[in-house]
Amino acid sequence: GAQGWTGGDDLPTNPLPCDGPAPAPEPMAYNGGEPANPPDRNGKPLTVVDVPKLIGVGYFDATSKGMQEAAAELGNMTITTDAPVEANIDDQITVIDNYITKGVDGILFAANDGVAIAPVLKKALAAGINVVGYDSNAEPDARQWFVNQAEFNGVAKTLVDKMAEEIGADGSFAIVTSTFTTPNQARWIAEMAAYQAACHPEMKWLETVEAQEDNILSFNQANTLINKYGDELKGIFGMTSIATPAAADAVTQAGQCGKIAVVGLATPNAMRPYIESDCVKSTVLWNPVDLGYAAAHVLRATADGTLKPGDTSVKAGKLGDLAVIKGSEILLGDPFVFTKDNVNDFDF
Amino acid sequence: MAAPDLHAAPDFHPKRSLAARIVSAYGQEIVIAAAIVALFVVVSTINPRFLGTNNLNTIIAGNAYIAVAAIGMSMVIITGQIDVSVGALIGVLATISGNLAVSGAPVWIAWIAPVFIGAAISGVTGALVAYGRLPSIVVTLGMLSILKGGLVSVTGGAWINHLPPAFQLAQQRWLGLPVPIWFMVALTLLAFLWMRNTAFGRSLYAIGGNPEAARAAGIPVERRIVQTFMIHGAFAGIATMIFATQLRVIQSTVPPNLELTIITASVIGGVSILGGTGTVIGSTLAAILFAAIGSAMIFVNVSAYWLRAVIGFLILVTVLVDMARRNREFRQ
Amino acid sequence: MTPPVMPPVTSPVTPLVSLAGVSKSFAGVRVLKDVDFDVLPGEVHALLGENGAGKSTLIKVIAGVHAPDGGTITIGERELAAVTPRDAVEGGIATVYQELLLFPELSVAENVFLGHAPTRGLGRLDWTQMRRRARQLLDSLDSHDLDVDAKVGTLSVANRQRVEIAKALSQNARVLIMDEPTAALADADVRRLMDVVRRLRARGVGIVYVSHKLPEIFELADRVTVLRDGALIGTKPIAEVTEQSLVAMMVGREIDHLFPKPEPAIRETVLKVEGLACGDRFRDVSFELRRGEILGMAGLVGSGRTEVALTIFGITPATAGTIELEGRPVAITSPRHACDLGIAYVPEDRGLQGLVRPMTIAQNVSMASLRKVATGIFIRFADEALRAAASIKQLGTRARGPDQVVGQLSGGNQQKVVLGKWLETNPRILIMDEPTRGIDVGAKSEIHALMGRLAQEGMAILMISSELPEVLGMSDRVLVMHAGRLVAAIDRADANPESVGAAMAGAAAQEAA
Amino acid sequence: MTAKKLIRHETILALLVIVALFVLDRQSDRFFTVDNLFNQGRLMTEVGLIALIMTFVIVTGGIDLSVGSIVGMTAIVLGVFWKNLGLPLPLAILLALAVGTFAGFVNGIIITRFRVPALIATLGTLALYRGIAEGISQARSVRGYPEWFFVLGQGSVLGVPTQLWILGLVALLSAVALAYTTWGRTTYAIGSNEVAARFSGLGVDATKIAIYAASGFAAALAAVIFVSRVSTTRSDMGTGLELDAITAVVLGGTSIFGGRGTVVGTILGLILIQALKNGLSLAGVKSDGTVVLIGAVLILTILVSNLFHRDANR
Ligand SMILES: Nc1ncnc2c1ncn2[C@@H]1O[C@H](COP(=O)(O)OP(=O)(O)OP(=O)(O)O)[C@@H](O)[C@H]1O
Ligand SMILES: Nc1ncnc2c1ncn2[C@@H]1O[C@H](COP(=O)(O)OP(=O)(O)OP(=O)(O)O)[C@@H](O)[C@H]1O
Ligand SMILES: [Mg+2]
Ligand SMILES: [Mg+2]
Repeated sequence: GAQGWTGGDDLPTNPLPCDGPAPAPEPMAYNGGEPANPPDRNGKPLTVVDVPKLIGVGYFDATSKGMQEAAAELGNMTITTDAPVEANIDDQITVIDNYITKGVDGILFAANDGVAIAPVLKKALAAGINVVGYDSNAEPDARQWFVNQAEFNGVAKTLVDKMAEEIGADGSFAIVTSTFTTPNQARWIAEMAAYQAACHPEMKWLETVEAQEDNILSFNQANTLINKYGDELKGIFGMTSIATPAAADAVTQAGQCGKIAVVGLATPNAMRPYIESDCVKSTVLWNPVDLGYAAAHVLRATADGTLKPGDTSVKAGKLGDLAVIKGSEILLGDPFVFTKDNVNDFDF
Repeated sequence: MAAPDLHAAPDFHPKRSLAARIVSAYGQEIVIAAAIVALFVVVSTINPRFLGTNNLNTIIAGNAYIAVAAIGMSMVIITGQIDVSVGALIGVLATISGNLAVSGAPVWIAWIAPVFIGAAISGVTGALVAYGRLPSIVVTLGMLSILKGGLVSVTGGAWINHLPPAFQLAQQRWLGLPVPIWFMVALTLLAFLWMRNTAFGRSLYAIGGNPEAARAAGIPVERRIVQTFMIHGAFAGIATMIFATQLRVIQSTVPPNLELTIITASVIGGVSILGGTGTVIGSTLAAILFAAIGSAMIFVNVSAYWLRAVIGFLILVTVLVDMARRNREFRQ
Repeated sequence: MTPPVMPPVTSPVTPLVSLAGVSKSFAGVRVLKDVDFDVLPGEVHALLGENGAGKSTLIKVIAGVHAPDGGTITIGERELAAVTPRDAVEGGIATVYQELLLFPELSVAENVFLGHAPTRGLGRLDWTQMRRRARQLLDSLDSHDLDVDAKVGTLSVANRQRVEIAKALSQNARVLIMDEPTAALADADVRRLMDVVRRLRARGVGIVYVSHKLPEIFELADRVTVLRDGALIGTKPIAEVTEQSLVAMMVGREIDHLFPKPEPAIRETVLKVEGLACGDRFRDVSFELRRGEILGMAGLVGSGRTEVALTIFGITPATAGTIELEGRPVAITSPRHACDLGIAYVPEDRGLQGLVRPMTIAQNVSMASLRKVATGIFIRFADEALRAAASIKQLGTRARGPDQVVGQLSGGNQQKVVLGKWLETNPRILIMDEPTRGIDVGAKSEIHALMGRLAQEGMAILMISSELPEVLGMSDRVLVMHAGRLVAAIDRADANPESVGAAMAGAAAQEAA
Repeated sequence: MTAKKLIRHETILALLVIVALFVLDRQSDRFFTVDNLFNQGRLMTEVGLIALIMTFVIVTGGIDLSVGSIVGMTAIVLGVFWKNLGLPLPLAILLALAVGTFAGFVNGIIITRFRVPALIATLGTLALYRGIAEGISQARSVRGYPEWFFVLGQGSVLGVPTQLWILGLVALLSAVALAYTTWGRTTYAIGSNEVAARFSGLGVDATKIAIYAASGFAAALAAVIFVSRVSTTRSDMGTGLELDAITAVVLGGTSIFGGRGTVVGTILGLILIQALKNGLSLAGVKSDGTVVLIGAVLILTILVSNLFHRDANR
């Protein structure tokens, strides 16, 4: 197993302080793109396509649900969700391209690869289409705004702090992720490494393993980690909604509940059995329904012209005012921690 | 005319010992079993934990569904066909099974239903192949699209949870052994004996080896092909029974690359892609070998980035060793 | 020997199988026209005709491989419009097909019993009994050397033929159909087979026997039926025909001599082989081949003749020894290399090694000499078709034209296409392995005449043959192989059935220059 | 003659393409525009290049499952040679093409020298080449290519997308090579009866090695174009491309058993699939529906075509 983490991208990490609130983000000038000669869309009905990484997974089903909620609320917006059936950069580009040809007013996207998707998004901007991202960003100048569910360093801090809380300041842990190249997962892991080194230096990072988007493979990989490290292994991070429940199941079936902690990113629906059985104390995620809801509102505001470059916040319906950070990103909020107490309040 | 001596022809086929016959008939199985043993010996000297009971369980029970699906796939390949849609089929069947279980149907219905539905779906595939005279790769490429797209359309990827505990067949143990291992061993042996010792089983080899000759020998080739696909579908259903009950949640999607894993297990296990040879013991051993290699790489700390390259390399080595053996046998 | 139990003879005897007015077309071409045919218990009924006359097709109609377009077939009491293979098996019909329908990956024993294997309870196969009975059947054919556990794919053509025969015998059939069963067999095997056929006849089995070898017919048959171009010419008791009249019925004209050998004009040596060996298949093979000469190579099945040819042709490279071409030593590494050196090889297994059956005659004929019909890499299609048409004419191939797919031709005509392919390369050395296997009398004499002509024009021909009359009739010299060694070289003058036969059997070698 | 059968499959397919284009045109006025058609050409170039050479591979009776992995490996090689080793980009491109060709050559060697069936050999290299891509990349993507490089994947020449010229050229060359040259004839002969082809003195092994090398080259070329089109390099590029290419080839009427098939058929197959993907989307059908429809079209087309020229045997 690879010791530590060298993968992901070469972007700099930015660990949050170990204690206390995050420093106020430095204000930055708008760095997003602009559609070329968009027609006046203020208050007009909008046809919007939502292109997540793929369809047929619970997470993007939830974001799409939030968008429909927002669309119903706003009344003058129709949103269609369409994406490839596999998370594949090429197919996603093809889907977006088709909608540019078809002619839409707005595109919402969650990028499989932020750079690969940029050319086609730029093409959309050039066609006068409003482009807003969520969940997984593209190059800033290829879209107008990006709705950031939670900052990478924030998620990393929450995860590592939760793990430290459960396994102690000197516990050893391992990670099960989908693939090393999945952009968001790679960023989170990089930030976790930086934060752990800075704030929990005694903790020991044993290994990171890939398990694709495959729940049985995730289960087997988690088992292999348990078998390999024996008592040394105190905690497992799951980086996806597939890896985390599978790791929890491995721990349960190995009779290690309470001895090996599982902390991870996952939807409440996927984790409900494990939280209810007390094998997993908490799982971290934002509310994807809210994420979709916010993205739809941001797109509407952008099309209406109520959200302009330079603005510092945007109104997002029931979510209230959301802050603009890093020039062209809108922050949904802090990551949400699901526990036994609240897990049944959510259905996604 | 002087009648030449009748017994003068050189004896090119001397009687061989039983051992030699076994090596010749089961060479591939032996190569793979040897590879497994070698792997276990080497890895466990580096890291003795590799041989722990739990890890053996993880390797074998955790991948038993692949071995079980590979049994049916081997039969299909032995008759000279292939099925690239089996991964999608298992995804669909798992979703059906899970939904039945949460709908309150008795768990045994949730277990058994995939077996029948799998047989029915594969039967359609088989009928298109046998009576529609379509190459199986064409039909199953099409089926792959249809099943995968259909599954996404219908479920949208909703997780299935709140599965009744009694449904979790794969998590149970009988006599201390995980249920998937029982399934794998029993089905492999049964299928092996059936393929070897019944006229039906042998007819599959005959069809794969020379369909024209099989037809002339009075074997109902078309019917057999449909039946083989149905049996394969049933095995996919049994694999689903293990696959879907391994965890307490079911992900209603198509497991990535599952068809490739299953086909690889079959063909590396010695089932000739040209049809007509191979046994399901080989495919089961191969499924275990690949699982063991994946696990071993973690135990010996191979860089995770190079893991797949090492696995690919080991697959090629196994293939080349076997080919060298085979080329020696059929020297012409 | 106990007297065979014969069914009460009623007059006339009810046929085991009878066909009335059977027709069959392939792609609009009628290959059987209103044929009547029957088989009586306890007779050998020979089916004769030129290549492409429709013999195999008729057989396949009886065996249920092809469904006829018209007519009826009566098996025992059942009258059918079309037979399925099942019907045939259940009706007690066993068939030895011309193209050997075997399963290469299965063992000899399994091949013999496939479809009707002995079983124990629960439908389990009885392997022990299967192997034992296979052993017995092969022993009855005197094939003691054949391992019942060997994979059929590893056997030589002749051994496969034996397996196919054993398979038919294993069914305890009431009707046994044999389509050129002796084509790949050497004399000794032929004799054994004929004994078996006689024994079966005595048991009351009806036998349909197809062969191009007329002596066999006269030795065995009770009645003969002749087909020509798919039409029934006639059915006669053997006593009423002579070799002459049979040939006339088959070809519609008289053929004077079977081995028309013109005076040879033997010139300088082109090929010199010294101490050639290939693994344990053959060793110490030395001989010379001269321009204008037809060098015959005789030997028992498995004596290694084909292996020698394969080595000279570059398929299985030599492990020892030298080959000299026109005085220059060469190491032949591939068939392509051999072609470039002017060596041509007409292989013994026509279907597998000789032809690309789904391709057209033109494409097959040009295959070994593509460069001649191409400008650079571009094929001149018109030229290719013209050359193929010329080849068809030269060899008298019976075909619709250069565009016809080779797989649709009858065996003899396929052989002519292979020959045509090699003649297109203008080879210096032509190796022919069983050149007339499965070829009718007319075509055979045409091919022999052609060989004579080619030799006269200066080609050097190495002819491997298991037919002693052919070897004796055509060769200027005869080489004899036994158990992987060259045991004799006999001049034409000294070659006779006794001398060659003795050498084949491994008798003390007769050294000659 | 088989030519007649082939012409019939391609005629059926061509008719189907025309019907599909006509129906899809009725669904959306944006479908049959020059812009859209060129754009579709752009999108199908990578799979098209691979499918064209895959036609040769399948006609010989083989298959190449490793092409998707070769795309990933050569894309990474291109990126790493340029960025990490600092080689000039044109040189890195050439090296990537060389590596792809070599990868195909290795397939060819395994298949001919060691007599491993193509499916098994390329199943192995499918894992190996993807693994090498992952190993070399260390999960990093390479980006920041110079602007001129994007001409290949995003620009146009004389108003036509750059890569469409390349695709057209390769299509023309391969169509001519398969139909009219001695190489093509050798390819068919190998697919119909390899032993007889060998016994006829044809360079069977050399031809097969050349075809697999060409397949690797096509995959590498597709990778370069792909990188230029999406302006980044990832080790998972080209995953699953092999099945798309094979689908186009078999839809085009090439027999999976070898010996039969044409490049024209493959081109028609490619066009039909791309037209369906695009046209159905414009007509409001979502991806999952499109996937289902393409599967059904594949089965039905081959079924109908089979009904028209079923052999009269039996
Ligand atoms: N499957 C087929 N498709 C088309 N034509 C065929 C087919 N099988 C046989 N034919 C044609 O039918 C005719 C009769 O062939 P058949 O094989 O019955 O001849 P035969 O008498 O057995 O000849 P031979 O002595 O050479 O074996 C030939 O002209 C042949 O070309
Ligand atoms: N070492 C061996 N092991 C098994 N089989 C062998 C071996 N050597 C030769 N044979 C088989 O015996 C056959 C004998 O060789 P070969 O064909 O050269 O003999 P031949 O004299 O030409 O006989 P035929 O009449 O069969 O052509 C080979 O074709 C091969 O199938
Ligand atoms: Mg015949
Ligand atoms: Mg021979």
